Amino acid sequence: MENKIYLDNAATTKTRPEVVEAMLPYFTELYGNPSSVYEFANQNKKAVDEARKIIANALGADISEIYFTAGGSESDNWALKAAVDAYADKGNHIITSKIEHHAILHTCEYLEKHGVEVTYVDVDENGIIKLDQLEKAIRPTTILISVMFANNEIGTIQPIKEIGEIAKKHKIPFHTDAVQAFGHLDINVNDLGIDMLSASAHKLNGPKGIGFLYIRKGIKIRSLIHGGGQERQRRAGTENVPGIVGFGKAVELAMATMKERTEKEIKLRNLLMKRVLEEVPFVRVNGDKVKRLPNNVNFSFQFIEGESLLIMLDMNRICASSGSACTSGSLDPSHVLLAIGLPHEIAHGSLRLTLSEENTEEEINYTVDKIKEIVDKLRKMSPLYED
Amino acid sequence: MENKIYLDNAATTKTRPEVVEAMLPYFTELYGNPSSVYEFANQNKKAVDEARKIIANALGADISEIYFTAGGSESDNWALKAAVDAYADKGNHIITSKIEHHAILHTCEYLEKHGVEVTYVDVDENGIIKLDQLEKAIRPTTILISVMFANNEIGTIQPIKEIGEIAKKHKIPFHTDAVQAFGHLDINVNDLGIDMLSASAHKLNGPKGIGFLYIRKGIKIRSLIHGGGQERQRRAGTENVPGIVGFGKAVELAMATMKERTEKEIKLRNLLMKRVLEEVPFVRVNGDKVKRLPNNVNFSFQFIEGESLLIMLDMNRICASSGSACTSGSLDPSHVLLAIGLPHEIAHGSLRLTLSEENTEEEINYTVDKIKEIVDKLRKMSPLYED
Amino acid sequence: MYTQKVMDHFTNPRNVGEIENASGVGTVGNAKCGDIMRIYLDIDDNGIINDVKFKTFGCGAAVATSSMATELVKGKSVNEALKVTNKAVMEALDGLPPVKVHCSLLAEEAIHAALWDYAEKKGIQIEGLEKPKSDIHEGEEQIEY
Amino acid sequence: MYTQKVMDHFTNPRNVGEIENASGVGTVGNAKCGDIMRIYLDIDDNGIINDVKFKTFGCGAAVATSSMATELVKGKSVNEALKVTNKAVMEALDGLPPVKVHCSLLAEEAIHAALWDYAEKKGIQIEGLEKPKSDIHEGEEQIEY
Ligand SMILES: Cc1ncc(COP(=O)(O)O)c(C=O)c1O
Ligand SMILES: Cc1ncc(COP(=O)(O)O)c(C=O)c1O
Ligand code: FES
Ligand code: FES
Repeated sequence: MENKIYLDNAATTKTRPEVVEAMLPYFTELYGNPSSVYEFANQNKKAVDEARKIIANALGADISEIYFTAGGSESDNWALKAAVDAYADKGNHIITSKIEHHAILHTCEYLEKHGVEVTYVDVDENGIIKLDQLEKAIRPTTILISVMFANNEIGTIQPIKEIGEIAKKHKIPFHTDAVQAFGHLDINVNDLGIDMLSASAHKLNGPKGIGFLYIRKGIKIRSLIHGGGQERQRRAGTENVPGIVGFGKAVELAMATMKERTEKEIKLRNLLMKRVLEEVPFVRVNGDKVKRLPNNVNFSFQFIEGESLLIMLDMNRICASSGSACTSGSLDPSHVLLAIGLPHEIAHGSLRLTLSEENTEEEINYTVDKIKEIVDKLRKMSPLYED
Repeated sequence: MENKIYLDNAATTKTRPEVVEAMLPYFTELYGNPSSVYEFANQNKKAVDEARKIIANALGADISEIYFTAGGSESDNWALKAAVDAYADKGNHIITSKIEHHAILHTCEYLEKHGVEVTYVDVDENGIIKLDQLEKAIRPTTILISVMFANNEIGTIQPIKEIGEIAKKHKIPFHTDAVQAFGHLDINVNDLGIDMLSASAHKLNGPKGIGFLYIRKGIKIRSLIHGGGQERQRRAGTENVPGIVGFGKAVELAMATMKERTEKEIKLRNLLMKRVLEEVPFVRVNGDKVKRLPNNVNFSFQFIEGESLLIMLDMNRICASSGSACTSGSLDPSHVLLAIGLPHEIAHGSLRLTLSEENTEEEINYTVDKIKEIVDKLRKMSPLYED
Repeated sequence: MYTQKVMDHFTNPRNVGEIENASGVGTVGNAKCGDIMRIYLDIDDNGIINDVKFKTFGCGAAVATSSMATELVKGKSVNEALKVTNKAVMEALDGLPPVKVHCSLLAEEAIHAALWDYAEKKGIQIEGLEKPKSDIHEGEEQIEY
Repeated sequence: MYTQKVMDHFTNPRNVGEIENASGVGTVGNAKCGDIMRIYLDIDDNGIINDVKFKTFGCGAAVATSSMATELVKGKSVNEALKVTNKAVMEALDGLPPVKVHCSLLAEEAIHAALWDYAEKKGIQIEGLEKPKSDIHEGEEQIEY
């Protein structure tokens, strides 16, 4: 399917050709297992180390603090479950937010069934966590604060530095799900007081199925996947060498192009928001206007329902999303949109457009034209519209 | 590094060029997230379904019983931990063998720390599990039997059908770690009475970082990685589409070529064993002579130590292994060799050679010549030799 | 995800709109997904459905089942219309994905609600027609973590 | 994994062999890894190590440290030989991977054991030389699951 307009980069991104290029030798030529002793495998070991170094540098971390995983979900699961295990002697209370990704929320649900207590802190109408509520939620038994860096649906960026300070003040480890932020925003784990950080390569033009968990030295850890001695004995499983190499390359490119790329995205994003707000009635933009991922737009169109909108956009070759991709198939309205206070039926009419630097002004203008047409058509069909 | 002789296919295999070819479009062209609703992502969904079907067919399973993971280790961890969670009301006892891979053994250790009771059944001198001991170990609280299909070090194939019958008779779910067997041996989960099965693509010329867990319909499961609704809500994380497609292609090829390929491997393996046994004194072959993976040879050379042997082979361009790759860095002698009754110092002098159909007779003969030279040299250096 | 027929009815829905002074109007909502459907019936003195229109706030399946359901009841007698079940609508659409079965219930219930309204207005009783629920909620498999 | 120097000493180990009627022989084993090293010293009347030979059953690092250790003590006095620590051997080899540090202890201990044997045979005491353990076991970080 050529000449589609891909506006769903928060769901996943195109792997950059340079990234695939970097991965290729590690399939059929340098296919050795990095744990082997012979020279042939040494080259894999070096390639893995190199990728680890690129990533550590991008975060201001040490290479020994980066642990590769199979993606953001595994990293999130690991961070939470390991903390619960390792700090069991201190307590069993976790603080998180109401608008986390399901990889955090469902893990919390699971942990709650196993005796862990979880406080879900509210966010304001822009999706920003209530810091006073967060600090008040701290108990002597609190063993972890986990708040996402930037939200996958509405793009809101959290006050990570402030959360880091609160966590430090109370000596509580601080984890952040940075799956949407890493490679798109500047992140220095030391400046921000982050103790653990999850990321996933396919959100920054790297391959799917590879992620990492940053774990600050001194944080107690336990394994999630037990077995061989890979990843400093902390994450078993033969290393996904091509994936790791691809992740390294993607991070290298993401860091090098960040400024220019996000400037371009912001320009396109602003054009998109401006035109829709001016030309479509009964619409709102969800999420913070300023503290927002460069490439994220999230609209709610009153009186219409998201899926219908998506299908009609699709028929016009526009790839978009309503809520997060991994929850499609679910009929519930987005927990994020409910958390920022949208009523049920408006939450249902939401549309997420997440851009990349490859999008053009022409594409954005075409998309706005189509949105206008489709919203109009669907509203004519809606029993809510003229009520 | 060209013209090496790669004899470590149990550690990992070369990804077949056809497999890489099949994966490529899913990086840069068909990069969509299979959970998305638009047509562009539909092609990914179909590709994932297609791979699932190939794999299900290879096992005689239903497509709804195949759950993709990040590899054999995750599958093993998942099978054990999920069973413990799901069958907690029935009991807390697991039966396994003494010669499992660390992905099973270390998970058992972890579970033991969390109140689970584990019986490690002995094996005989060829590495075959003692079925009477296994059956006697069954308690009313036994919730899982987990015995590997074929051993990664000594290649011994377990009496899976018999274990399946015992498990069925006592109504206990039966898991098998088939990471070394899948794609190399015929496996039908129904004929063999297997309820769960772990596999990993990179052991059968597929890519690293992708595996699956087969879970028979009716077996109670819980998730290991919580989050989005992927894999029938059982394994969260954006699908590793290229990995899954590559896995499917690798299985397709492995099944199609199995007969011819293993015949060739057996011929080479027998040549290798015959020559070494005839030409090198003080050597033994570990593992069963008949119930053995087609490509596995495992020798113990008295009076010498494995790592020295490996390094010298490496200097002659021969890639081999001593024990399993993922435990190198560990100094302990192989738990498998100790379990079949080898004394400590003989276990230390073991060499695993695992062939592929790409190996030639010439390579095997060269390898034997080198082994002779090196063993001789190292023995001359050994304080044990003339004692 | 959807069959061609579903896509056809979704893209070009038949009978969208309202009927002024309709013989019967039924509105139902689905508590599960928050979607809403309204059906207008024009029924003549012989009890034949002369015209039918709908408005739907809902997913693609909801729009398509509304459209198909209106086609299936148009020209039918009230009693025949009663037999237009969600299964019949789904079959006419060549099926729906499992997660979307409940959407077709919305269409069935909306017709029933409109017929109920018609019967109430006429002061008659239609055999086999129960007072429709205004909320449809279907059980879903609960996943244990 | 190993430095060039380690590889050199591993591939072409110096002083492999035995010395008949040696002045001192020391054998030590490492309980952790099961490896064994034996060192033969030929010490003249002035207390100078004229010749030294070794045999090792062990990993690449064990062979290389044996080889390097024999080179370092050859021609030295007994007291100088005592100062050849595992650190000195490692430095001379441009380092060892962390997991292999214990292998170099084997070399140090084997020399000490051979010197102890020499002293016992001669009926003398060497200042600063303690009775060597025959088993070396170094603590390792225990991983918690
Ligand atoms: C028998 C067995 N089980 C499990 C594994 C783990 O598989 P992976 O490294 O793909 O996680 C391996 C190989 O490393 C193996 O040989
Ligand atoms: C905020 C956030 N966390 C976690 C994830 C999970 O990442 P993955 O799908 O790579 O496991 C995603 C994306 O799906 C995400 O957007
Ligand atoms: S999801 Fe609500 S009607 Fe289809
Ligand atoms: S591992 Fe034992 S001496 Fe090196």
